[in-house]
Amino acid sequence: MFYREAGIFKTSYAADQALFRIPFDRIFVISVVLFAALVIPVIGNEYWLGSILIPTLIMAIATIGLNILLGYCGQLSLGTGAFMAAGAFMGYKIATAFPWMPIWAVVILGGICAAMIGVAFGLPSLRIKGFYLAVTTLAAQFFLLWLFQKVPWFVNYSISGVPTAPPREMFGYLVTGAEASVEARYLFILAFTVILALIAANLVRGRIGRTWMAIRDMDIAAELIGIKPLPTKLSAFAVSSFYCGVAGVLWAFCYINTVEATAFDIFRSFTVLFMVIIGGLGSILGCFLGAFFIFLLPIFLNSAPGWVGLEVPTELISHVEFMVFGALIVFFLIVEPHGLARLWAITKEKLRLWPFPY
Amino acid sequence: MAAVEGLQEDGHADAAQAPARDAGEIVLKLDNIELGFGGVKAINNVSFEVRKGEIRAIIGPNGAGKSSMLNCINGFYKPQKGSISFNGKTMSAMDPHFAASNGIARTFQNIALFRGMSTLDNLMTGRVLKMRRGFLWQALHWGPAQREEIKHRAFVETIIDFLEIQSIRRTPVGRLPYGLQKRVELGRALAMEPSILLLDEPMAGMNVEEKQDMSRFILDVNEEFGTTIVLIEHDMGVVMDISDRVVVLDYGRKIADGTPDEVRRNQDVIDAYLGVPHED
Amino acid sequence: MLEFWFFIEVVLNGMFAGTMYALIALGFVLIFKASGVFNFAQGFMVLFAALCFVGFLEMGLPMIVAFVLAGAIMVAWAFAVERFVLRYLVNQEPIILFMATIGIAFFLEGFGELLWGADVHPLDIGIPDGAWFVGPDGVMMVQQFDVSAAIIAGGLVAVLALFFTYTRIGRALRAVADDHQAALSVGIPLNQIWIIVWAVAGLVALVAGIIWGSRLGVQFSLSILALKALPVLILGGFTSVPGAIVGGLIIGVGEKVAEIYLGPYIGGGIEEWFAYVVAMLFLLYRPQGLFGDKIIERV
Amino acid sequence: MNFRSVTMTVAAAAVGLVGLAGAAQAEGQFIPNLVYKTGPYAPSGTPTAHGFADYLAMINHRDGGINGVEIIYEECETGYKTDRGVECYDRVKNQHGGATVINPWSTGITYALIEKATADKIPLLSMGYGRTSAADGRVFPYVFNFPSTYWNQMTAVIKYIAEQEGGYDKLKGQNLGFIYLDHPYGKEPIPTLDILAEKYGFTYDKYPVPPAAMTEQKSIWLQVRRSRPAYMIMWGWGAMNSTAINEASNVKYPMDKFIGNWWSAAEPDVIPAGDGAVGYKGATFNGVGTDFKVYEDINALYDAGKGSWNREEIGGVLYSRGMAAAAYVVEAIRTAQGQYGNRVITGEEMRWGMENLNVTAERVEELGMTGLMPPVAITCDNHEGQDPAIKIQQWNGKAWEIKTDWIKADTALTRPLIEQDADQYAKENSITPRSCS
Repeated sequence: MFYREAGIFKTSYAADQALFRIPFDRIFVISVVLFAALVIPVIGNEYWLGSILIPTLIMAIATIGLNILLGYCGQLSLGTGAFMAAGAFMGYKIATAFPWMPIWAVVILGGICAAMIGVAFGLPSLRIKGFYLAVTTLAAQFFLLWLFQKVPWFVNYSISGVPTAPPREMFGYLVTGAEASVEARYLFILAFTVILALIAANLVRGRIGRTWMAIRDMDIAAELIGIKPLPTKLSAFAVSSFYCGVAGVLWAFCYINTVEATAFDIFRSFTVLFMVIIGGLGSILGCFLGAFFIFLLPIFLNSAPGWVGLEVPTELISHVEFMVFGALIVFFLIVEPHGLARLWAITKEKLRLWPFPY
Repeated sequence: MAAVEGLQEDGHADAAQAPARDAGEIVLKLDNIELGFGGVKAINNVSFEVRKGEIRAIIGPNGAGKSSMLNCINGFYKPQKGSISFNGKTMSAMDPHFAASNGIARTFQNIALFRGMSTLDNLMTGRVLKMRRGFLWQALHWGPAQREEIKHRAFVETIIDFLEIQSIRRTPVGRLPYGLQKRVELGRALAMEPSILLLDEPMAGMNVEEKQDMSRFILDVNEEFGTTIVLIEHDMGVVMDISDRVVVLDYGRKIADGTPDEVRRNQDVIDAYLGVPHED
Repeated sequence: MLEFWFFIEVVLNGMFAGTMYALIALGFVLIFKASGVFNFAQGFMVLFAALCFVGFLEMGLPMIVAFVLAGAIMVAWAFAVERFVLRYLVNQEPIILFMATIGIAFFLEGFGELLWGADVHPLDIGIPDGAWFVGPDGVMMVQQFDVSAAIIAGGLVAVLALFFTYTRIGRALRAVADDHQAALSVGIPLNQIWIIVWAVAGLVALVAGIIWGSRLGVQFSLSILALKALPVLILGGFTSVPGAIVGGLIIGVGEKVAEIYLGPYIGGGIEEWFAYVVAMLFLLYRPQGLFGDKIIERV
Repeated sequence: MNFRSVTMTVAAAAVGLVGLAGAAQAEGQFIPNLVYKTGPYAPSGTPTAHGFADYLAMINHRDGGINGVEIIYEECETGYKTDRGVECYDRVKNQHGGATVINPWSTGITYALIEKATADKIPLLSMGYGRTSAADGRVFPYVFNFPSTYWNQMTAVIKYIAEQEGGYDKLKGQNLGFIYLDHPYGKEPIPTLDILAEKYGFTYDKYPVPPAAMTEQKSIWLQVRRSRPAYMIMWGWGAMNSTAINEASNVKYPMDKFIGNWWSAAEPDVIPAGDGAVGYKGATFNGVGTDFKVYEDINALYDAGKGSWNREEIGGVLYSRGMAAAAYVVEAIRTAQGQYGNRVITGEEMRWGMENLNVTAERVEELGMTGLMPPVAITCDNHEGQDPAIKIQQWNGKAWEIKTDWIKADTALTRPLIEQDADQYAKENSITPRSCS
């Protein structure tokens, strides 16, 4: 009824290969982005923008990163947190060493540094697969965090080891640091999120995305088609780590305001992994759904008892939160390995037929 | 061409015309190939050559080393001894990337499609080596990258038409029935515009109609695109019908090589298939 | 000379730590061998089992009763995992199963703390914790606790080896490990096998948890410590019981020696990542592990 | 797959969250608390949170609030994680008409909140933790860290060691050991220790304990066994403490030479080590036990069934410290009410209250907390208090015994360092220090 694809004909391959093949989808996505950019900063309060949307969007970027590696290229990494940390620390070094540099360049350079580190730790993927690879990414997780904490150069010899993110402007508005208004930070992050999501969507539907998926689905056949496994896997590691690195810079500069290794510990890696699984392996949309779901669930669990007038101790909620996360992971893997993104697709199928049952 | 006419007239006629094909130049030559895994010799001192434009069959009982032979040709296995000459270049072992970029494509005994991708994407993946646009263009998916994408899409659509798989264009191949998967896999190999196509049991597990379809596609490919075909097949009727020359392997050794008629009359071949008992 | 005795002490300490890693790795190997599942939750099972045990003790139950009850809970847990998780994931890719066990791990962590609280629970099961002093003038200290723990761990390994070799179930387990379908075809019920290995792994976790817990108190960090079993498995190979033991010893000794002789030069705390980096470098050289077979890829 | 139920849940979540955002009205003095009752730091975080909660509940129960203004108390679980702490801060700061004061209970979270809280005009009370140089009120108007800081605590610990050895000159040539959580908290006192080592001619070895593996300290204690430092000083937290004490007793390190800071010497730290912990010493600035007059009121609270914890667990070191923090907060609110009237105090007014806080010994006696919390006097430029001092307590296997009188910190040494660090911070962040004269 509302959502239909019948009667839409493509007259060129270009139209048929468009990102959103159905006009309804295209209009929907564009209006969501416009809504997020124009309406939300006006109607959202500080808590919503600063504590929910900003971290969720940043985590969505990291989730896209891991999804490229795991969902598209089939390489499991438990080192997401470390690559985020690499972005954050290198971004901090760059921002303080070159104070004149525009902040968007700092973010991108931080991502590039993370990408290079990611490539280095992706090298074993040539010979190692599956959970063997997962263990080597654990090496990245533990080693990199140790390095950033241990070498004072990374924090400019700050006594506490927890330097504050330097305040930087863009178009005359502060976008990093505590003084920056929450709207400015939100829009800055939103811009990155939209552009990076678009790039990711473009990459995965083109040649590079196909080589990643070929390696994921059948690496041997891919090799015999002429896809070189090492450069392909490394490119996935590079792009993935780039996204994680950008997310790390934004996390440190625009969200928690300090550059701190413990914010990127192994649980961060798991959180991102959960976002990928629940959102949907191999889906860019799923990254956003997963990030929102995982981020909002604890807040929901914390607030829900209050609405019905229950007084529940905080620790109990935390324990329940762990259990719910664990159960949801198993649930999604069993029932719908393609996660929320697949549920969304099913919704669209239903919408197409609504209100008729068949 | 000749093969098609031969098939139409009479199943054995192409064999008679085979000598005419021998005139084609040698495009691929394997000399004294030896391949072993641990103590087991999978291929023992085998030599044969493939001529341009012919349909070359490799047959033999299970475990004879046929698939290993194909794996050597496109570089997945490295032979311990011997040499491979291809496109005028002689080397001790083929490199998979070199093979693919010089026009050797193949299908697999157990279907090796990219199961999570659609038919269209599987075929487009076959075009990967022919796509040139770099990372940044890809990220933008605009201008030259988009034009390139469309150009290759147009080519892939001709293969889709050729193989009559238009209706499953956007279906993930994991959901397709076996026969169609085999067809998509052939399509993926064709998308590489191969000069030599290696087919590993393309008709295994098919019913008669499917086999007829597949034979027709193979002969059409050979005829329309002039593609040289190296084929492994167990169905002797099909092999004898469509191939120009046949190599017979047994226990890793070559026991016969020649036209279907010659091979059919070869005593060793008869022994291998009927006389000498083994675990097969 | 003093340095030499100290070195021996370091190595011994590493070996004792290694036996503990091996004990946890053993649980991984059991499950991996029989079901091909890489059970990330093994460390959390250690924590959970120990929490149950210490929880029952704190209720005032005698030790043997607490042990039996905790063991029963681990068996029940095995049933639950099979009934609610594994049953639905038959024939899935290993990586999916692996991620499912991460989910199980989180569930178990929340569940354990929900039942028993997040405090450090002191545990004393009467293992002697004195020390022997050996060498000239007693320069070298050997802790009785470590020796006892190593003996218990060794005993457990021996019992498991006998179990695998001489019992009907053990042989069935080995059959399943070799080939699922073949085992099914000769009438070995796969579901039961899964329950059995998860239960056995749960009991191994209980023993490991009790030993570790009586050293440091039963606490949350046990589960994180158990991650160290992963590099141990990489070194030893996922399917090899002796591999798990040798791998555990190598990692245990290696990280202690590295921390003490290399740590001071690069800032200390290298134990945190040493095992993983060793595993990574080792994988580059020998992807199949110390005791694994060479992998031949086929198409 | 029951698709409908999933949609319903998501919809319910969305509706609920919208409701949450709107639920911010002033109906009392809102005092949020960032706590951690889960994870590896829970053993330390739980008692502290209960002490804090119980004291505030007691004020409501006994007096009906502070001068008639009822206290609204709410907890937010951080798990000792900085990002969760920031999220908690943003969540609570505007609830119930705005937070009065924030207690982060974590040095990492404190660091992350300094600029935010200053911008939001909400004072931070990092009682005995957090950024040491925040003691300089000229640069950090909204951050308070009385009754003492890590740097001063370290000078006092060294002073105690010197007293034990018979004078500072006996420190010369000695080798000490410093075991610390490799985290902003644990690294905080290192610069001071460096200066002290140089000044008094002793050396010390650093033993960092990685937070991800804090219970893996075997090799550290092997090294200690080899180098046999004259004293071991510990800056530990959570599960690290009990492990360290356990391992120290395993390697037969003399426990009376092992001194923890005030976050490393509580009951959950020593009890797991059993008899091995006897003799272990720790710094403290608050008393222990339930023998204080204020416990009459706390007991009344529990009698009324309004206590937040198990009654038998109250009275420990960290529970008492939680109470002390709450008592300072309440006194600061009273101070602010004295200036602005007996009504709900805003964050900005609370800042004034804290800056003019003067809890005299007489006032402490009135509160029934003599010995439980030290008197404190805050000024505009000194947010740490005038005479930071510690006591040394020792574990006798059953309870902590206070072994010393107040040991005064060497503020002559630390104050210039504090000002130097604060000035550098001001320069980096282009802040003009306000004038306090």
